[in-house]
Amino acid sequence: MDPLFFLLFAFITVACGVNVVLQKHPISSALSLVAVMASLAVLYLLLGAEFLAMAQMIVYAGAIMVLFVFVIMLLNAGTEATRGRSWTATIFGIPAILILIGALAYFMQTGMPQLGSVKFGDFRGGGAYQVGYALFTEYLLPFEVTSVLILIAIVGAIVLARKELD
Amino acid sequence: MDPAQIAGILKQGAVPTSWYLALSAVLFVIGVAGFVLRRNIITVFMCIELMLNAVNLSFIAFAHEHKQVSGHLFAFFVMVVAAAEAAVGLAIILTVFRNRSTLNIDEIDSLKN
Amino acid sequence: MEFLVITGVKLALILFIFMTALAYLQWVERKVIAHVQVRMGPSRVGPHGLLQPLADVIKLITKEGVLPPHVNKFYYLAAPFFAVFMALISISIIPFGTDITIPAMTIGGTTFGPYRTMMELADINVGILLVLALSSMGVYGIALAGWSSNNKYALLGGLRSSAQMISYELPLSLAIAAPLLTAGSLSLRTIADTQQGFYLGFIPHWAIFQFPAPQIFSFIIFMIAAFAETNRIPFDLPEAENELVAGFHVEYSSMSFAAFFMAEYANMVTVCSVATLLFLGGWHPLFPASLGSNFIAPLLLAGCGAVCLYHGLHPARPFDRYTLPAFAVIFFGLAGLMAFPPTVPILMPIFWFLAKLLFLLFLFVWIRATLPRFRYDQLMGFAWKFLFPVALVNLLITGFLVALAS
Amino acid sequence: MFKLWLIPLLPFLGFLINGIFGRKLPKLVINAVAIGSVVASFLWVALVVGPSTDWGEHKVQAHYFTWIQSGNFNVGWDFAVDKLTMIMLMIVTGIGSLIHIYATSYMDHEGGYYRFFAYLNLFMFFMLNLVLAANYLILFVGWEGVGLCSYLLIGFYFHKKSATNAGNKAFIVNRVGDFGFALAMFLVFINFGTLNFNGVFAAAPGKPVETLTAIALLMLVGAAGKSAQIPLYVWLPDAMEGPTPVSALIHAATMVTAGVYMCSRSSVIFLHAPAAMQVVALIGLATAVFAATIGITQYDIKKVFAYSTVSQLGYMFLGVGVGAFSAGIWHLMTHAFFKALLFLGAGSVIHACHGEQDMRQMGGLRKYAPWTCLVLACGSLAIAGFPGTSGFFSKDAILTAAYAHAPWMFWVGVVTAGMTAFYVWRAFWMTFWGDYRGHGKPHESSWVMLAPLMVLAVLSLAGGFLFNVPEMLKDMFPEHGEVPEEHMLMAISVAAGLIGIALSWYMYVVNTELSGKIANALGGVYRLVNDKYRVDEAYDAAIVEPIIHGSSAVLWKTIDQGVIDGAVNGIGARAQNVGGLLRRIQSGNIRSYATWVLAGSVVVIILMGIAGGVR
Repeated sequence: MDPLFFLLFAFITVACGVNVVLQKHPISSALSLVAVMASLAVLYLLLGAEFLAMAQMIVYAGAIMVLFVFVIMLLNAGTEATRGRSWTATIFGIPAILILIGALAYFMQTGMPQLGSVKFGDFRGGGAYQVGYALFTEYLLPFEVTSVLILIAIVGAIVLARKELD
Repeated sequence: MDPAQIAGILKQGAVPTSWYLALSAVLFVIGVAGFVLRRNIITVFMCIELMLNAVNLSFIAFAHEHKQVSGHLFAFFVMVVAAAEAAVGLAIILTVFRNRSTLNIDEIDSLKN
Repeated sequence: MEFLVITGVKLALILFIFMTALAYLQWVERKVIAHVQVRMGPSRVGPHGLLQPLADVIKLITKEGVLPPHVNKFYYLAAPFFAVFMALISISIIPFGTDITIPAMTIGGTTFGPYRTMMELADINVGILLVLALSSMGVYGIALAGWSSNNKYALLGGLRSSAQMISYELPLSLAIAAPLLTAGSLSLRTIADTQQGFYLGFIPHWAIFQFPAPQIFSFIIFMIAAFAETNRIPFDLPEAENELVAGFHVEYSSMSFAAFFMAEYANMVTVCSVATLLFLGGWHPLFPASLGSNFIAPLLLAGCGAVCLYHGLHPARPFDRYTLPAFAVIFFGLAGLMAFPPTVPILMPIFWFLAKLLFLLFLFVWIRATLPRFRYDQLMGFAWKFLFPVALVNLLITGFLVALAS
Repeated sequence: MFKLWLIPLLPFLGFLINGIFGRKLPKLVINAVAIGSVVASFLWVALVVGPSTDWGEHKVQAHYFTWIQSGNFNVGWDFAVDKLTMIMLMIVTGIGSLIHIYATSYMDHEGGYYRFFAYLNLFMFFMLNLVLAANYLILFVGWEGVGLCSYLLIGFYFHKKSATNAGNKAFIVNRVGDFGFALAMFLVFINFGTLNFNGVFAAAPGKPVETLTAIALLMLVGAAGKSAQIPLYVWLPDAMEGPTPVSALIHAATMVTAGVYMCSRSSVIFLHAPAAMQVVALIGLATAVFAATIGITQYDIKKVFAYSTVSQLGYMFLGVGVGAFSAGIWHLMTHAFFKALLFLGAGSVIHACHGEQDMRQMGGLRKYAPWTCLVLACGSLAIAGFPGTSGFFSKDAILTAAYAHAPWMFWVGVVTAGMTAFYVWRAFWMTFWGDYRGHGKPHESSWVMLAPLMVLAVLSLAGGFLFNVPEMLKDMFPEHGEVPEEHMLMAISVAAGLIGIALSWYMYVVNTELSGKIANALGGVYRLVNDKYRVDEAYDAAIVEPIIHGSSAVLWKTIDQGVIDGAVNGIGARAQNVGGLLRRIQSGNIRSYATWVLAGSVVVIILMGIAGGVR
């Protein structure tokens, strides 16, 4: 069962990921991205990361992407202009991407075989209890720092998005 | 990887970790491609999220590989940072759109020279 | 294989009961509101209007599905189904009773069972998070419907709804987090099971009464936020008909329109079930069986039967002479089933669960019949300036008390 | 064990409360917090720490936490209490309490009331830290902290230019001394490997004399800065710009004696460096004489007492320098009593005369402020060494020790004692006798101000009997030789004091014309002394001006503008050239930037792969 699930959701992930890039309308990209995230959440479940899977759904799909969709609707962004002015990106970008793919493929081919394999249920350390325990003991400081980061982000977002400083 | 090997994996019912990593790499490259090639600033921003997700996947795959919860926490922090980034980034996009009424990043080039 | 078959059977049963219940919820709502407003409510189709939902369904199916020319077709068509899909999927993780054992039986020489199964489709150990995740995904349906309709009222409704649902999700989550601290688990079944038992022999161990931190404020916050999450009055601004015509579903008709209604009622059922499980002890009775809680159900049903029988014998309307005795028979049959010892352990939890669920649903309808609508700025201000801080303080106090008690 | 941390912490809490919330608090609360915290720590010292220890053998030591750990450099936040510390604690908290009480009345009508008490409490915190420290670095923290508070409080009337200037002067002059002290600490660490008093003093006898002499001299530089000795005394007279309670607490009773305390604390090092001891004695003696001569000519009542403070500090250094550490500490204590009394009394006088500080505008105040007159008479008797007063005993102990060390030092000391008696009583007569020459009608101060004065008056008179410091400290410092003709010496010094008093009575009460005639007769010499030997001007000409001109000519015009700016501009110009080329990359287009980032990452990935970094 595991490989079938993996292949199914990996296929959905990649297809929707490609769709994110290919779609002309931002809202289609956004919804494809939601699909990517949802199927990634399933993959997280297969990897034993229950808490992260749910956090992925709640935070990414449920909050961040809603924000994206919200902004797209608010700006009523249409399909994008096809012509741009950056030839650098086109001339150097595509070859660079191809090289990146090649390099990654090569290094994976040479570096990965000694890794183990994933069977659903092997790893039970990703539940809310374990993540929470690690979060509030070993990683307490980073956790608190992120809360400050979020506070800063909230303040920044409000200041930026205000209509006028009157 | 030859077909016999793949058949063996299907029969055994366990997915190699490297498959997850490969998926992560593929997603990452898709994100990079979108970032470089797309012109709509919101789409570009979404491609960044895609890259972050790809990285999260490899974090979690490695967490499984090493049977440690630390990888999950890294992914968790990435999510938090992504949330903060999305909030500020979208606010910036809103401001830019209000001032220049365009979302095409090729037209937003005041920093030139 | 066995697992698949049992799950399939459960799926079919739950889906059938749930969809029927959704349709009849509409009837209940109309009846209750009518009686609050001293009217009769639906009474033409079938006895006491009981066939009204069927008639509604037929009407909606047979109506023409209008596809306006200016809409974004794909999303316009996909949105209602997305909404209803997200709403229905949550029910799969709601447990509504203890686990049951179906005794082994032999049919045609083959022995089946015994089977032991949970009274829910899936017991996952982060169930409550999944409910939250799915409810947050529900925003997309409404937002997309509003946007793709390409109509300013619809767009405003969609935007309002997404803003409202995101805002109220925070107090909702915080209110959920507080009882989780006392329960110490994210699985809905475990949470309900931690509320088993009684203080002093008669005060139930439900979260709203539980030592060390009674969750009564969490419950109130949860219910308020749940009203907003389901876009019900007094928070039904996304569809406020006298300012936005009908909000996000102004362009919809026929089945797509019905889908939004189904989603709304399904969401109601979901949040009421979650409230029941988190705060009201799930399927655990109000007072212990030693005090006779097992007799409540048969007595209640038998009482209903007796009333039906009495009115059947003294009919107010001609056809009551036939319909009411028929109902009386049904009620007596159910009462008998509830009192029949072998079925008691299976049915009693379901009865208590349904009793609480129906009470909460009645609360929804009651409030709809009673309260006016908020203004939009008041609604957002209420969420951020009042509900959110209160929920935070409540969570803090709960955590403090739990830490003190442990 | 004794919760030593409580002693400095209480004033610090007072500082926090008054400093943060003081603006909003009513005066009553500020008073309660400021006085309460100091009195509480006094009571803790006097009632808990003091009596409950067997002071014979060991000392109380407490380690709270490791402050700095770097290599083999380990500094803990350590406190220790022995007899010396105990005496200092009693002086600091006791006098501090009295002055706090006095200040509530004295500062009643001043702006920044809460600020004043916050600073004062902060000062108490640092001073107690200094005294309690069990290693040089913690001592240094207190040392710098009291310097900071001194600066803040001298410049308390920050709207007055002269006050802020005086604050700056005190701060900068002290930096010179602190530099010396810091160097001494470096040397201590290099040679001893630790800064803990225990470790250093245990190892000191085995170290070469040259090293110890260098350390002791550098410490002396620090002590001279803090305790206003030649050549760094110039800040103390100017420090009188601060409110009078500050002058009494910081610039007479406690902070300025920190140098004496530090030298006594380091007595082991000094005793093994005889040359340094000699220098200490000489500097002390020179300061004593020098400051006394200036004191004679001053007319500002606080300046008179300021120079007297410098002079008396010189005495203490003389005591330390001739090896009579306990006598120095004794004089430190009695000086704290009578000089605090004199300053507070002067404050009372100034209060009585509506802020007038010039003695020529005073006179005849004994009729208007009899209690102030009485207590100031007690203080003046004590400082003049009148037999039986506290000053008599301590001064006599120092002079006796000086005689044992070198007789000529004794004679110079006696002359100074006579001068001291003369100028203090001169001030007394000018203020309280004759007719009132000022404006307005003087008035007696409130009882809140007078009560601490009376306590101090009693201490000044009887302090010598009450606290026999050399007896208390006799096993801490080595004995010095007995002097046979001790009674003779005592008589001489008493006679010098009495002659000084009598002379001043004659010149300022009986024949008031005489002083003017003498001044005229001395002419240039008098003017020189009246101008404080023009030391400030000399420092200006010798140090300040050359530094300013030198820096502007060499550092600014040549090095900064020529070399540094030239280099920077040259680099800038080259960078501009290169940047002109690279500018083309910066197209302002996000996608092209992204492409560069991508290209860079690809290169890095490939390099890492080649280097085997994937694994």
